[in-house]
Amino acid sequence: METLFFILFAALAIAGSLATVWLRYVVHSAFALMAAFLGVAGLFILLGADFIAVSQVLIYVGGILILILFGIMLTPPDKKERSVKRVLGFGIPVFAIVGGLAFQIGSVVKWVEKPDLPIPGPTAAPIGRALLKPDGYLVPFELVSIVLLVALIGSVFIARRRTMQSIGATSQAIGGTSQAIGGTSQAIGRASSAPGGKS
Amino acid sequence: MGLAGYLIVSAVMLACGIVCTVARKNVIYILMGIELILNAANLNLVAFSRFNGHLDGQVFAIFSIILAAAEAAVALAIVLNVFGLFDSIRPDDPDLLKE
Amino acid sequence: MNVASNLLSWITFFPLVGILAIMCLPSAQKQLIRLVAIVASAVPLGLSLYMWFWGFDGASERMQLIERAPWIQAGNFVVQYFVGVDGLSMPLVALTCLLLFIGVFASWNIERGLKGYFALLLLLEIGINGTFVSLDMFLFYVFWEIMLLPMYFLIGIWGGPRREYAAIKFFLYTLAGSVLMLVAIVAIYIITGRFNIQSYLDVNGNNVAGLLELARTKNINPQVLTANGMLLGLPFQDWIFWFFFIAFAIKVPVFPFHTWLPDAHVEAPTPISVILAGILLKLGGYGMLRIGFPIAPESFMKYRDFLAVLGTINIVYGAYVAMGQTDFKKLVAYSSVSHMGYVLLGAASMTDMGLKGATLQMFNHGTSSAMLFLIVGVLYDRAHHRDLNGFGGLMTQMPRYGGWTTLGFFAALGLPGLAGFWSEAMTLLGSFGPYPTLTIISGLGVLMTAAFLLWTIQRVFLGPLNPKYAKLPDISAREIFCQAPFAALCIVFGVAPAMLINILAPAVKSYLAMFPGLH
Amino acid sequence: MHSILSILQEHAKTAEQAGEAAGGAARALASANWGFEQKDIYLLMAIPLLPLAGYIIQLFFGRKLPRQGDWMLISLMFAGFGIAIYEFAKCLGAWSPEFKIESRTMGLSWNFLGSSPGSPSLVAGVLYDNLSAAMLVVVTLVSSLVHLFSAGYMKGDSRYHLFFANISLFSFAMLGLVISDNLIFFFIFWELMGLCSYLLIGHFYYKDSARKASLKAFMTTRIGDVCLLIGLCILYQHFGTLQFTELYEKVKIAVQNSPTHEWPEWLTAAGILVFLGSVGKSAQFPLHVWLPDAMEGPTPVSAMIHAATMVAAGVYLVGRAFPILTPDARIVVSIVGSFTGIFAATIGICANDIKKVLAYSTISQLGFMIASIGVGGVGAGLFHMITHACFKACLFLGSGSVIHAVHTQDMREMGGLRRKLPITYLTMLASTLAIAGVPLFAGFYSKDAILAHALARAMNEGIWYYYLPIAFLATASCITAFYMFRLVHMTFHGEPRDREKFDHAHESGPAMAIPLIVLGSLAVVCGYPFAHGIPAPLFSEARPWFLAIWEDHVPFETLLGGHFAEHHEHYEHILHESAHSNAVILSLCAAGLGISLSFAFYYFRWFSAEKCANAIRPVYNTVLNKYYFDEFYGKTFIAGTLVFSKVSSLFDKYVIDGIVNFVGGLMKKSSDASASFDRTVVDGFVNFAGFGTQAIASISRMLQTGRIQQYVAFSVFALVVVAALLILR
Repeated sequence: METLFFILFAALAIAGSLATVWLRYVVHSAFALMAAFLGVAGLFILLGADFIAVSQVLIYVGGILILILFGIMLTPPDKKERSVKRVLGFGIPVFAIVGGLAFQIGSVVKWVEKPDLPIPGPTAAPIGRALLKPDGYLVPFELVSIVLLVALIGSVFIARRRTMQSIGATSQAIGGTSQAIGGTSQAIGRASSAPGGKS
Repeated sequence: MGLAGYLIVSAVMLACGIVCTVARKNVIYILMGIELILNAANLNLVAFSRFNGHLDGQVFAIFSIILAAAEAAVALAIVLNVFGLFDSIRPDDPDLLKE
Repeated sequence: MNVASNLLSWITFFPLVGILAIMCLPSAQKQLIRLVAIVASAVPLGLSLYMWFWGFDGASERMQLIERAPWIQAGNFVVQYFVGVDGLSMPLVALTCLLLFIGVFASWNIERGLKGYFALLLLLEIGINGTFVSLDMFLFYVFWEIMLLPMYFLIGIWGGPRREYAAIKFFLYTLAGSVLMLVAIVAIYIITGRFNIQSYLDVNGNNVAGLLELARTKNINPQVLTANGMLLGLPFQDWIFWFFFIAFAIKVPVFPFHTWLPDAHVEAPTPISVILAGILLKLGGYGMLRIGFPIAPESFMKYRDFLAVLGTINIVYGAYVAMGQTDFKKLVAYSSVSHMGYVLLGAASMTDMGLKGATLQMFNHGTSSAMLFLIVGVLYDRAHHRDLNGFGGLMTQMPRYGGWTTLGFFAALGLPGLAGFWSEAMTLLGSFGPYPTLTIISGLGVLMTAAFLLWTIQRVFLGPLNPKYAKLPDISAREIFCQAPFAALCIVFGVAPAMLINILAPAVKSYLAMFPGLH
Repeated sequence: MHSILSILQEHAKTAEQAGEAAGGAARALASANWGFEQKDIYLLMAIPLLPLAGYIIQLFFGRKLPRQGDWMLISLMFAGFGIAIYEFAKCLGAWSPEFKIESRTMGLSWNFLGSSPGSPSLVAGVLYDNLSAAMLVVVTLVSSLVHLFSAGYMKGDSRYHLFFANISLFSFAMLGLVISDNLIFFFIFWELMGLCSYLLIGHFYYKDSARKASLKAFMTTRIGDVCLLIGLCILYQHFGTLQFTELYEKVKIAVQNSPTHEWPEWLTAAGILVFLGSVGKSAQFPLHVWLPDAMEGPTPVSAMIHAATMVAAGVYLVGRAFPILTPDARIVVSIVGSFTGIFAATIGICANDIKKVLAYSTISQLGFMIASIGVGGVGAGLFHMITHACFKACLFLGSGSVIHAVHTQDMREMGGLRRKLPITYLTMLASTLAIAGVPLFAGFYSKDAILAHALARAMNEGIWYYYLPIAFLATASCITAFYMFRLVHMTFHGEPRDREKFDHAHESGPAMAIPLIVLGSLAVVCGYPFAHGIPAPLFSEARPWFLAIWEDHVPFETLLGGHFAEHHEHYEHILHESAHSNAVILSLCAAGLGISLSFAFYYFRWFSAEKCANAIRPVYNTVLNKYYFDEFYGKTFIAGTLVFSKVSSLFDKYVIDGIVNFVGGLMKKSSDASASFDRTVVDGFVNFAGFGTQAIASISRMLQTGRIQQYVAFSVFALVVVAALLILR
């Protein structure tokens, strides 16, 4: 039963990924990406990581993907962008290298099965504890939250609609400052040449 | 199912992500490729976590997801801004710094 | 931080607050910037007055209000944040605070680059006060250099037509001196392994000073320093002495290193001239008395005759050159040269009276020269030139200004009842013993000082009114406000010099005790 | 006089009672303090401090006070006069030649240089002895009268309040000088007086002549001041004190301790330097040039300078410093003084400006006083100073009254004014008789005493240069009588030479008349209390009071041994036996000759002054131009100073600053040289390295396409390679 689900989800993820790369239209690719995400979420469930799986669905599918869709909607479609030659030209070597590496790894590394793996249970509580324990991941967690906040503010600031004039003014101000600095250094330069000139 | 299966899925997704990032000419494809790469990594982390009996991998995965979200938001903002300035979403068109 | 226990640090570094505040203000808010500058200079003034009247024990010979903390520690290389004042430096710190406070008021007319101007002015205050209070030679050097930079910009940016020449001359001259000083400091460090200016704060309470003593306390073989330790034919101590002496002589300024002074004064804006003459010149004399002479007592005793000659040349030559000037400000600048000669003469005399006269002169010249430069500034603001022969009869048009000028000039020429008299008379009385001939020659300087100052009054103020200046407004209330504190100090210390001398006396006494070969 | 008498008697009585009651110890104490208490010291200090307070108030509020504050200053001065009289009476009550009050011994002193142990200090105090007692009375009297006179004379002046302020400061300085007990405070007030003379002579500052005169006065006296300061340095160096009484003691000890009882040479130098201070202030030759020019000031100021303050201070200094003057220094003093006496008198003959005549007469009379002190007649010299203060103040105020009336100072435009200005005429006539040395007038007694001393000294020593003073002084007193009567004749007698001015002349108000009358009467009587004979019943002592002050005070010379002491006794003998009677004859002859000559020339006009002048035209011109001293000083010292200052400023500008700029230029040159080395050699290497880098870069540049995706591909490739290396190692 579990193997069946694994094959199902793995296929979904792999197919979605391949489709994302291959499809001509961005919108199609986005939906293929959704399929890949969902497949990965399924794999997470199979791995007993229920919390991650739910996060995957919520954030990737519900958040990032929607963002990407907005991005697609706000930009014009570009039908001539995909060149099969490029995709295949890059794709085949990459797949070859990755595959070769994977094969090598598989042949080199000896995988040892851990004898007493715990039975997967609900993980939300342990993860939460791990994140908020002072000797656990508290500091990275807080840092990440700050990063998120900064990213939020930053993206809002960057995406804000600006006119060319305001940008021009800013650059002028910067130029003025540098001019002032230049003036000062010029003055110093003149001053330092003065005594020689006098004598 | 053992660890190897998950790793293979992850490797395929990684390869797809790389190809998507490198071969497509639309900035949004690049973003999607990066998301794929990140997802592949997440899958790896969670799989190793499962077969190691530790939760650490999952916690890492969570951080990675959060950062992915942040990255996506900022990147899209940049994309929109670049589009507004250069009227193009091809990554090669903004080339002012090249001069 | 407790203000009373860290009084000197507060006095020294409070202007930093003002600098930061001014930096944050938009440059269009001119009144606000001025206000901040006033506050930032008024607080150290208030603190220094507190120090003068309550925080400082005038009867003690020791360093007071000491703060000591390690600053730079790298193996054996230890620099301390080590500050303190005694009777020698405390009045000068207070004078600095007063001069800077008045300097801010005197800068009211400055409109260009206000922000930078006041920030530099306050930075200057930090540098000067830091130099006066530091007891660690390295710290002293750092503050000395801090002081140099704002002065350069203040002259070079806000000065007169030849400001760049004057500023660079000032800068290079002083820098040349401070390079010598740095060499000497490093040499001392290498020998003794310490930077303390004076070691009379030793744990044992021993009154020791001088290179030899410093070396002995560190158990370093003083062979390096005595006759065997020759360098290019001169004992090592002499080298230290001369390096320090030239560094400080440039600042005083001692003939023949004085030519930067007239140029700097003429080009500097009025408040900067006031500060330059009022306090910067004192740093030279202070440095000699604090570091230069006691660090190398044997060399000093060997060369002091020569120093006395230089002091006399300063007095007489300065007065003669001043008489030959036609630029009002240059005349006052050369009068400073002449007056600072008393400091050197008194210091070289090594008598109690002479040293008191010299230290008193440092303070009194600070007030009287400040008055003179403010007076010149008032006239220059109105007439826009300083040619002494171009005026005449201004007393009719500006009677109050004439009155203030008369007071200032008489204070400068050492009229009894005004402070300058005591310092000059004490210097002459004290130096007559060791150097009778030089003292008599200096008497000629006294005469010439009176001559050129009164001749100036005669040319500018008396006689028939020059019709060109029939509409000049009289001195304003703000300008009187700037003059008044100095005039008051001149009169107070002229009538009751003991107020100041009682503070100086213990410092002079412990200074004399540092010279083993004396008497 | 009556009041003084009664106070005197009262004091004598109380002193007696106290002495009897308390016994010997109390008597000793009383004799040490002469019945003076701390209260008296404060009163004495109040005398100078009152005008100072007035000055300060006047300076700040003068303009706003009613009548511009003149009443306040006048009344303060009169109050000071009252105190001076009171203390003088007390001093008379305790009269003794050794009378001396020192505030230090009464626990009243002010340490001016701080009191740190082991370092020299400077203690200020009050010294009140016979000399200062008399001086205080005279100075306060003349000052108050000048103040009063000014209220009339200066009316309507634009700087009326400032004039009064400065004249009060002037009085303050002089009074402070009189009571100060050490040389440094003496010097302070001395200098302050220089300042006041500067301010007052330059009162009409808008006049070119006034500003020059004030500068001249200050600078000329300042030369003397610097000499005095150096003299102080010498005294301080050797004695470690500047207290008068201590100095006297230490001089005595120094001379006694020296092996041959000789006076040390440095003391001679110090004495001459101190005397040079007097030469400046008292306008003695060769620093006399400022005093005639000082007439540019308002007339009351002239009266002040000539009678009460500046010039008197010089004489007072020589008197105070007399015990430290060595015999050699005294010779210098007497010869300079007597030469000044005759020298200035000759100029007085030719001057036509009424105030200039009086100015030269002052210089001449000051010469008398100083010469008198020089020959040892300290009391006589100071006596003459007091009588001179009275009649010279009267003469100046009188001349002010004349000038006020006719608005000119040239005597050739006056004449016959006696009818128009009777009070002025009478008072000035009395003063002239006094200055000429006519018997029964004040000047006679003092001048007679001076001549007696000079004669006695000459007869005693017998060396030729001791005869110079008496010769000079006798001639000078003759000339004085001549030119003073010339002044009276030209101004008041004869027919008016300028009818218009004569018609406008009229006597001025009481503010100006009262001082004239007071001073005129004093010119008659102020010699009596001090002189022989006439008012003897007033003082029970047989000897004249004033002459006794110093002659009894100085006798420490008798303690010295050596030749001086013998001579001193001999001197006293000669003085009392023969010199006095000879001197009376001499001075009578001199005065009679001078007066008759002036009558002959200017009243009866038997001879023509113009013809005489023409006969000796070159000499006359020389004298008329004051022996060309101003021109001489102008061409030598002043021009020399100016040239030297110009030269030194050029030296400073071109040589010293030139060296600085040359060094700066040299630095610039060397830096240019090193810069070119830098460009070619050092930079060559750098450029070579740079070129190589550039070459490599231009190849590798081809990789830099600027395409993000290419970069990503590269990085992935690199990643893969690294991973492969790590894993498959």
